[in-house]
Amino acid sequence: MAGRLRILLFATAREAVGESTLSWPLPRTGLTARQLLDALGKAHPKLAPVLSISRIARNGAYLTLLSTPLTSGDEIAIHPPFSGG
Amino acid sequence: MAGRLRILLFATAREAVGESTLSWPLPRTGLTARQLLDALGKAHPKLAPVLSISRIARNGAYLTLLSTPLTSGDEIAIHPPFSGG
Amino acid sequence: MTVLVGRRPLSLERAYRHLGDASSGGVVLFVGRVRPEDQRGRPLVALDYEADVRMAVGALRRLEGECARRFGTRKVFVEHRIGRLRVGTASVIVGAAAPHRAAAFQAARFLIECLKLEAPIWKTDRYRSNRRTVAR
Amino acid sequence: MTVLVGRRPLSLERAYRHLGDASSGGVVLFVGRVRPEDQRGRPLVALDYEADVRMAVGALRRLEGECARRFGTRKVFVEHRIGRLRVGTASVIVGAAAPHRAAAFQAARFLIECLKLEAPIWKTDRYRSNRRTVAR
Repeated sequence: MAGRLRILLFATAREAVGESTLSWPLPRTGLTARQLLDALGKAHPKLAPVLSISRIARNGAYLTLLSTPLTSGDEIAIHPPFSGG
Repeated sequence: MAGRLRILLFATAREAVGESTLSWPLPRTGLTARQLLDALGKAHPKLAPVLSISRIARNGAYLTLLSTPLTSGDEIAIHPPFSGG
Repeated sequence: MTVLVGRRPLSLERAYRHLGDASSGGVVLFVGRVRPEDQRGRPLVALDYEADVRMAVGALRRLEGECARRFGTRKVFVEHRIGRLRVGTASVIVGAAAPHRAAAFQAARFLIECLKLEAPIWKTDRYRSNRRTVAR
Repeated sequence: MTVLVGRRPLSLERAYRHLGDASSGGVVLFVGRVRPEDQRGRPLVALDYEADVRMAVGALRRLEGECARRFGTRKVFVEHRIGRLRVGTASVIVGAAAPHRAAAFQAARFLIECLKLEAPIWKTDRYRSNRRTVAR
């Protein structure tokens, strides 16, 4: 496994972290989406409440199962509730 | 009384008469809107069926009573069913 | 409120400018165009539009107050073109601006429906060779 | 079908051109503009719009087929602007062309409602001095 994930942060998620992208290490033991969100919330406490109401996309498609194992090079997008229009 | 009326003809009414305006004599004995329509239908037989489905306006306002007596100089508009848009 | 009935080509930008009002978050515009076929499916070349201009403008102006009362619109716009309009040409633009989009949609729909029912405007079908007036 | 998400100013004429199709008698366009107040009535200077552009375009493209199936639309158009938009500036235009006006109205309304629900686009309120992101 090992490698890195690219995290894209939008709107309130971006503001909570202060960055619009993060490069995140993928451990040898692998990581599920759920484990990634837990780790992100611990690293950025202001992000935790945003994550709890956000949709999570991997490589342009929403994840319905947070037990999905992630792969090196995956692009993970954090989408807080939309407010376009 | 006496004098003249100006008749404005639109759409199928205009086509039935072949003119978009008519100058119509107002007899000394006067004329109601109903009498005018009867006279118009007799003078222009193709117009009669159009008149039966048209709204009649005098000086920019629809007549609800065809018994209204007309006055010299009145402008009478014949409005077949609308088809704008 | 802007109501226009005349021969010049219609313009969406002009309609939009008349609806300008920063407090209105939603603007809905409807454009009616000359369709390529008549109601029986026969190919058309054009429609000739005519109006009793004074009475048409009067009828359309009355719709303004009605829209404000019913839908809370801030501005409405109606322009109907008359004369010979070839297939595909815009014959009418109506528009409404309101603080919220639901009202703008309802008002624009109301304007075009009422225009068709209440404005003394007529179209005559023009075919390659003959002619016929249609009431719709 | 045209779906655009980008920084250039919106244009009604461009939207209308994309909806050009002589067989469609009715075209409905909706323009959303930056309102002068936030949801609590406090005066705004601007809204900053951002999008996950790839996913937003994907979500909006899926609406095309849905509109054709539900409403029989011939063409639809969606353009959302991103970046800092001052009060009164158009942030979104959606449009639909259909043979008859009822379908065009329904489709345009459907497009803007679905855009708000399904497209990953966000606005952040900008006040004279501070800032806040609003989810609507």
